[in-house]
Amino acid sequence: MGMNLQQVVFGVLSIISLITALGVVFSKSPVTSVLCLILTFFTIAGHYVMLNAQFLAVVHIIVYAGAIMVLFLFVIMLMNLNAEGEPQKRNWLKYAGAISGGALLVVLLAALREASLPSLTPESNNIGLIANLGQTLFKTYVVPFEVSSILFLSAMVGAVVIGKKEH
Amino acid sequence: MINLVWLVPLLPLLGFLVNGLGRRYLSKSLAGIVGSGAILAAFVISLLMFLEVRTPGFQAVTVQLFDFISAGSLHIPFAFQVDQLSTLFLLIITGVGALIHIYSTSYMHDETSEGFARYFAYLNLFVFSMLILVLGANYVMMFIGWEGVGLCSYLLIGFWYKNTNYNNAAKKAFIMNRIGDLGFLLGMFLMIVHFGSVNYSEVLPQIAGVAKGDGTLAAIAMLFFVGAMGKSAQVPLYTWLPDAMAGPTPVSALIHAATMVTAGIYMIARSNILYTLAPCVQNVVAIIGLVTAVLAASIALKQDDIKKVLAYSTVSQLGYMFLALGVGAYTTAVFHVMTHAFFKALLFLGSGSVIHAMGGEQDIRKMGGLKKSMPITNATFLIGCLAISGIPGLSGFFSKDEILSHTFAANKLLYVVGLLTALMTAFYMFRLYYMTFCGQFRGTHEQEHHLHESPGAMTFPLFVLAILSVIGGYVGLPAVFGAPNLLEHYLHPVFAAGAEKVELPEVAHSTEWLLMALSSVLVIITIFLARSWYRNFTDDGEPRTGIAKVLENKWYVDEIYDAIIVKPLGMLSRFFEEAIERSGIDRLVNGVGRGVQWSSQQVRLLQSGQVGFYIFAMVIGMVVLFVIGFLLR
Amino acid sequence: MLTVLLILIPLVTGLIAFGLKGSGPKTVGLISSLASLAVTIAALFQFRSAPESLSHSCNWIPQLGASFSVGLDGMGMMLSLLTSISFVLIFIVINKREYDRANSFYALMLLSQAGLMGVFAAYDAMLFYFFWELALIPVYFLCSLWGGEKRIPVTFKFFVYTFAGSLLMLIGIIYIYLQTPDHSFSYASFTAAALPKETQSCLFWLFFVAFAIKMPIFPFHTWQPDTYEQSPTPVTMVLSGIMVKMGLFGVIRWLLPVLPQGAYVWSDVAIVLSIIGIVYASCIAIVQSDFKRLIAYSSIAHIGLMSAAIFANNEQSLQGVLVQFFNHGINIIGLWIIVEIIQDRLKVKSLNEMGGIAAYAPRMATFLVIISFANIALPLTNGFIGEFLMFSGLYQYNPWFMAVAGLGVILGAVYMLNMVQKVIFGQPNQLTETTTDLRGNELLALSVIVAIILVLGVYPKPMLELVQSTTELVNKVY
Amino acid sequence: MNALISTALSGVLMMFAGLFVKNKQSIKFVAIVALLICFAANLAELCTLQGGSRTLYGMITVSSFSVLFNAVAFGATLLYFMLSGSAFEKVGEHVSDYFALVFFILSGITLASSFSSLLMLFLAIEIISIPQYILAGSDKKSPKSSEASLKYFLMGSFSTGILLMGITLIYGASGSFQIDELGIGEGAVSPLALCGVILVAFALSFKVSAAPFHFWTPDVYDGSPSVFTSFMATVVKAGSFIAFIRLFHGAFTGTISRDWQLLLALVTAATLIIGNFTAVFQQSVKRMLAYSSIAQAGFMLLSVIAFGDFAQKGIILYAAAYSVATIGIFAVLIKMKDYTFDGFNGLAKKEPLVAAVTTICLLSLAGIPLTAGFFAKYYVLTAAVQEGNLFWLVIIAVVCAAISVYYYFRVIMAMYFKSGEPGVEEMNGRFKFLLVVTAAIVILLGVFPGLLLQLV
Amino acid sequence: MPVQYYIFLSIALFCIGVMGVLMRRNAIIIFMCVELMLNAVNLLLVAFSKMWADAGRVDAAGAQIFVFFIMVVAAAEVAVGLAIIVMVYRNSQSVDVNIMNRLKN
Repeated sequence: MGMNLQQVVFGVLSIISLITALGVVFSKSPVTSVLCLILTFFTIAGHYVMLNAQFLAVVHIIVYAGAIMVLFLFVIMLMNLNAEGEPQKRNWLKYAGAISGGALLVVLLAALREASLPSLTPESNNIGLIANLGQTLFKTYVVPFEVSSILFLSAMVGAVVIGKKEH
Repeated sequence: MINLVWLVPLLPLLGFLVNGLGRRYLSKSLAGIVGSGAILAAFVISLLMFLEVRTPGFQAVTVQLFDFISAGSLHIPFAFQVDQLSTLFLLIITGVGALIHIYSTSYMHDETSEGFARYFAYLNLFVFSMLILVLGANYVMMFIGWEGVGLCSYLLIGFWYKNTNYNNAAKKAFIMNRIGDLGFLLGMFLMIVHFGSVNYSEVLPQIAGVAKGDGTLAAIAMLFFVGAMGKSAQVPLYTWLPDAMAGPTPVSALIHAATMVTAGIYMIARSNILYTLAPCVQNVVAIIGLVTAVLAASIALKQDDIKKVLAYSTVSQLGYMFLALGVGAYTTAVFHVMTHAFFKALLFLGSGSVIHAMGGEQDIRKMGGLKKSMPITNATFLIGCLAISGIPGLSGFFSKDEILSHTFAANKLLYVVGLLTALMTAFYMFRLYYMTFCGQFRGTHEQEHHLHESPGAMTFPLFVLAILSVIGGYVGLPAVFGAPNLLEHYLHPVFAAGAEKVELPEVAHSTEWLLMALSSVLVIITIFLARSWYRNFTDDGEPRTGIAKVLENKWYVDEIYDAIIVKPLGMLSRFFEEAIERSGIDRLVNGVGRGVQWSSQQVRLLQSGQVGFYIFAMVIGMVVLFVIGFLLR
Repeated sequence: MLTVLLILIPLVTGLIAFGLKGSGPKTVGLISSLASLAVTIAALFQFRSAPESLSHSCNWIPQLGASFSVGLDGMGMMLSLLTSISFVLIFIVINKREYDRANSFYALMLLSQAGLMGVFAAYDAMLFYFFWELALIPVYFLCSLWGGEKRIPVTFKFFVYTFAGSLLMLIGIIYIYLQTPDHSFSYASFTAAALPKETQSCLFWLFFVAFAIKMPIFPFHTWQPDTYEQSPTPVTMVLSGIMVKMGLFGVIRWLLPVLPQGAYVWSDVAIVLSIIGIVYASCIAIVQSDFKRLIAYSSIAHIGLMSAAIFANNEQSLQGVLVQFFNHGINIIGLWIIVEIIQDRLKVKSLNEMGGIAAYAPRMATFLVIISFANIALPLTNGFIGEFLMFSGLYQYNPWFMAVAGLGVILGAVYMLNMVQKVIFGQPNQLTETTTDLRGNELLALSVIVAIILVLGVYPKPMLELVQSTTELVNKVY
Repeated sequence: MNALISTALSGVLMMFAGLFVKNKQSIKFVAIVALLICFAANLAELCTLQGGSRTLYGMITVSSFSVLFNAVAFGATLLYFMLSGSAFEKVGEHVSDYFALVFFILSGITLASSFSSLLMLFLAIEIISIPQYILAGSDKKSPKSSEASLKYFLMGSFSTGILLMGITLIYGASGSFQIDELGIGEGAVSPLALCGVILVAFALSFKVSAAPFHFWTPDVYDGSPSVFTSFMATVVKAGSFIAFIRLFHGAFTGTISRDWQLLLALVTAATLIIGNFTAVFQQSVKRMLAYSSIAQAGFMLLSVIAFGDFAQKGIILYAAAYSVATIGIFAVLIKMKDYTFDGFNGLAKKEPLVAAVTTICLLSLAGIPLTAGFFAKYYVLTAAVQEGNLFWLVIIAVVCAAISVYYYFRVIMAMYFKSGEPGVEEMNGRFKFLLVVTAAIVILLGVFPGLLLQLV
Repeated sequence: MPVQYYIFLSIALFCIGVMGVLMRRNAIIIFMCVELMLNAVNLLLVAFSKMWADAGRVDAAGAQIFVFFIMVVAAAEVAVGLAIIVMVYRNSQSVDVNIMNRLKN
């Protein structure tokens, strides 16, 4: 029974995240799904902390839980979709989906089973610290940083084109 | 003179061109003069050449005009060979030909001037091809003439092209000849493969070097003989000749009695050495010849169409000639060709004159008693009959008896059958004669007072031919008469090579006398038999029964051929057309197209428009490919 | 240089003709075809004096090693002669005809001529393939635009058929190209690429199918009768007179020298197919009642004999084939001209509705008889020489093959004489009584053809000498 | 990277042009000028490179190959602007924004042709995709358009997820994102790497619409405004291909190549068969072109599978030939009232020139000699034959090429051999002239492909 | 602690996301499931970065940067995606992906 604290925490977090993830898929009401997803994100943030990606953990909470999911909630509220509004899929397609998803899981696991990789050491490192990341981002990764601006510009334009009313 | 040999075929060719191209512009008389003149001139030249050739010790001369085919090792010159054999045939062809041309000028007088010119054009073209056939210095040249005469007989049989039956007869003639020609071709190719040439001067000596009974020789000989069967109307390829009587009567006289049909005999005589060295084939030739002779003679017994009777008698006589060739008596065969040319041409022309007088009627049951109204025709026709029946002293007698005696020497059984045939010949010829010329007239009334003797242009050839039929025999007197056999002596160089290989069995003079006497007596008896039966024949009109019926219907050979060849071919063709072509290959090909369309219709249903399904398909695809990628590594 | 001209003249004039109106295209067509003929004759003389001066080569796609190299050997010379003569004759015959959108018609005709000339002159595999397709496209449009009522599906079938075949050939070309040491398409390096026997026998089929479809050989022939029946007669002349030669030409120029062992391995199969084709097509021709279909099937039979002789591949057979290229072309075009005339007069295709024309159009009847007999290879007509040599060669290859193929001689006589009888002989009916005899232009064209038939029939030597070189070459490579 | 910068700036420029330039024609004019500048800048880079390559922070590596591809893409886009630029107005009022989006896509394509890090690949794919989602849905009046947009978006983001998973696994195996430092092909193949490669292959197959990831294509191409379909189906698809070939020929070589080659061969076969077969039965020319784009993708995939010089040249030639021809056809299609085949009946009588050009483009797509399409097909087939063990695939490809004739020629038959009164907008002389230019390009590349290839 | 745990976990999350995409027909939920897939990827990336960092690679931070970019792009995608979804909702009062089949065959 050589389960150290780390593994215990990992186990707990994983179980929660899996359950909540399943909740996202199976819950009838969209709102519940959103809430489940938020929970999942929190557990994932916990994993980040364990993998000493502290900065990412923070950003993750802010961006996803803070921004994205709120957006989702807004939209769902706006369309006031609730459990009844959510139409039921024809069953066979549901099962087919479940089965094929499971099949994918099995196949991937089978494929990755005997991947031999170095294991993670308990002691922490400092790559996840903001200073270090900043260095890397603005030194090595400045080009993608700049390029992503194009992405945002196009997203912006897109939002305008799509959102603005025609008259 | 010999080097002018090219003039001989050239003149008829010119006649053909003039008449053919100018057929709209030439008057009848002019066309006739051009046509006959060309042949006459050719005859004169041939005669002059003959005088040179007959000089003893004359060696065959080859006159090369130009290179016809030269492909790789194969060289085929366009060349003429002048020797005893070809010159003799020249004389027959141009001589008889000239007479028949003259005869035609008046016989065909009812034609339109265009048709008249066309007729003479064809006739000249025929003579041209025939001359090429006999003059050619190699087998390809012979083949050129061979097919050329086939073409002309096609054109002349179908001369009255509006009549479909005539066209069918013409077609039948050409196609049956083609069957034979294929054999001829195969023989030639075999010859090319083995001897590398088709020139007489090169091939025949080589053949002479081969051992007797060699397989290749036998094959070549057999294939050539197939060709001869077609051209000379031997069993089984003889049925076209009687039908060929659809053509104008002079054509029948020239092409289907005197000249073209003897091409087969010429060919075998020309390559006699080949047959001498292939005895098995020789036997085949003899047997086929005899069978043909008997069969045709038997059919002739019960024919009522004057020309049909003559046609079958021609077939039968040709059979005789092949019999002679079969037993190795080449000279005799050629001799019989000559005499036969005379009296058969005479008979045909006589029948032509009769038909002319009867206004196109050919059924002898509707004739009779023509003796009074057309004495010349009657006399000449009688001479012809006597000659063909082999009454002593006339040409037919000598040639036929020579054949019989040679046959006797070769094989007694064959002799008996041959003799039987001779008697049949005598019988049907005189049946014909008596039904036509004796008794009282059985035709319609207007025919009766329309009856008249034919004009001079028609009777003159009859005269000439009658004389020839009488005296023609004396050039080939059998040895028993002690007189020298001019013909044999003349032709000796041609057959020398073969003769020294094999000794022709001779019969003792005493036996020969005996045979002659026997046959003559029997013939005369038969003639009297025929006379007593048919002198005053009355048509009781009741249909024939039993064997007579079979004979009247020519042993139903045409029907049999129709059943076993023509019909199956048609069925096969229709089977190809419908079963294989349309519903087989074509449907398969179109089926591919339809298959594509169908599968397209199915595949496009995948595009259901539902994102759920699309992603589902993607995931399934991923799983499958993963499995393939990992498990099948 | 003359060779390039031969391709350029029709190409340029064709493009010009697109733009013209009224009788312009007609004149351009005639002039251009006459010009091509003149150039061909000039080339003929140059060929006798200095053959190599006819070949011409320059860079085309250096990256690929494809070069624009053209030339004329004996075979090419003769085929281009055939092409130019045929086009002159065709344009003479249709001179009185009025086609709607005449400019496109004549332009496409000329373009197809350019393509054909290119095929016959190409000495570079890529160039050959190029012209191969280029000749096809205009013909496709010609058939589909001016053809009979079922033209669209039929010609499309024809197009897809040949296109599929040529794609297979393309694969073959690519493969050999990759095998050549210097990665080049030139005839030289193709013939030099000595591939292993197994490879050759596989590649053989890629090429053979393409060529067999074009010829066509049984069982790849089903496009042909429909197409001949549906397409306008002038185009049919091009198709049957010249285009079918592309396949045979391809075999002699590209298949035998490049894949000698492959051809050797499969020659029996190819010959058997061809011979089946002869008998099969002849039989079907006997029961055809449609004038055009009958001639179409007869053409299949003749082509079958030629391909059989090619694969027999000895001196005589090849020489016979090469001579027959020309003669068959001339004869069949002559037949089509007659068909064109009769259709122009009577507007019917069924033989059963004809008959007795000889009485009203004696000249035409005479020509028909002569050409028909040339077509069944009567001696002293041009047809004879080729067939004699081919049969003789085939006999040397295998007597039994020849014997079976020889049935074609008999069956050929059967269906040709049937046709002649049904068309011109017999009793005329009220339709055929209206037939009028030949007009000036038709008379001219037919006289030229008959003249060629007889002259070459009696004195074929020049032809034989012309193609001697090719025969020897092929045999040497073989 | 001139190309990248200039296109990005032109995009920004177009955004502002929307504010200041009100006349739509002049917006188009501005766009054309901007694109010309990009083109020039790109060529200038080609001259400075002299066959070498230039790397930026290990993220972007510009080689003459990528610059040449950019040139092709820009050229095609230029043609597209000139032929169909005016049709932007019909879609909606944000003309300048549409142009801007197109420019952003172009910059994404330049990235795709020159990335040297998986991160850049990811960004490039996203920059190419996101504007497309928007363009697909730009016609807000038509529900089909927005439906297409949503479908495209959902499936696109799904495939993005797959792409990212693949990249992650590759990283796990190699510990780097630099395509020249991956080294996953050396020695034994780790399952992690193989998994990743396969997932990436799937994601990219989705982008180039290869079966079984092609389902979005017909719907999206059919639903989107034709003018944008034309762009998506040509330049964009070529861009995805260049990313594909760059990644797989640059990074996934060595022992691992055998594994993905087999899978991609299967994918290719499926794509060829499904694309060609399904196209046969379509009734709308637009949809037929969508399927034909799938079929053509199958041919381009041949050059992805096969390594070597022919494959590299082939993809460029194919991109050029295919894009030009398709853009030409779409330019005509946009002018048609009725998109069904019958809508083309009798076009040859009414507009002979237009019909002729369309015919040439169709022949090029069918791969008939004398048109660019022939040499494009020739190159990819040669590459495949050279590969040796793919002969079965080559045969399938050939059969499919024969089938493709069927549906391309249906248009030709409709135009020439059927009679009818086609509803077609009037076309001014400039348009027709440009069409002729298109045809000229097709023929020119068809006779002298060397003109383009000598630059590689 | 072996990194396989993390691999299995994130693969599981990933596949749950896939399942969701397959099983739900509400566009928004589907989109959320896609986000779940992305997060699974992020998690795995971070795990790998730790792994390589422990293995002593200096550039292991790159992975975390990559995660950062993924988040960024995800944000942009969400902006566009939700806009599209809203537009569709405006057009056809529904976000059910299965009643959207005006485009088929």
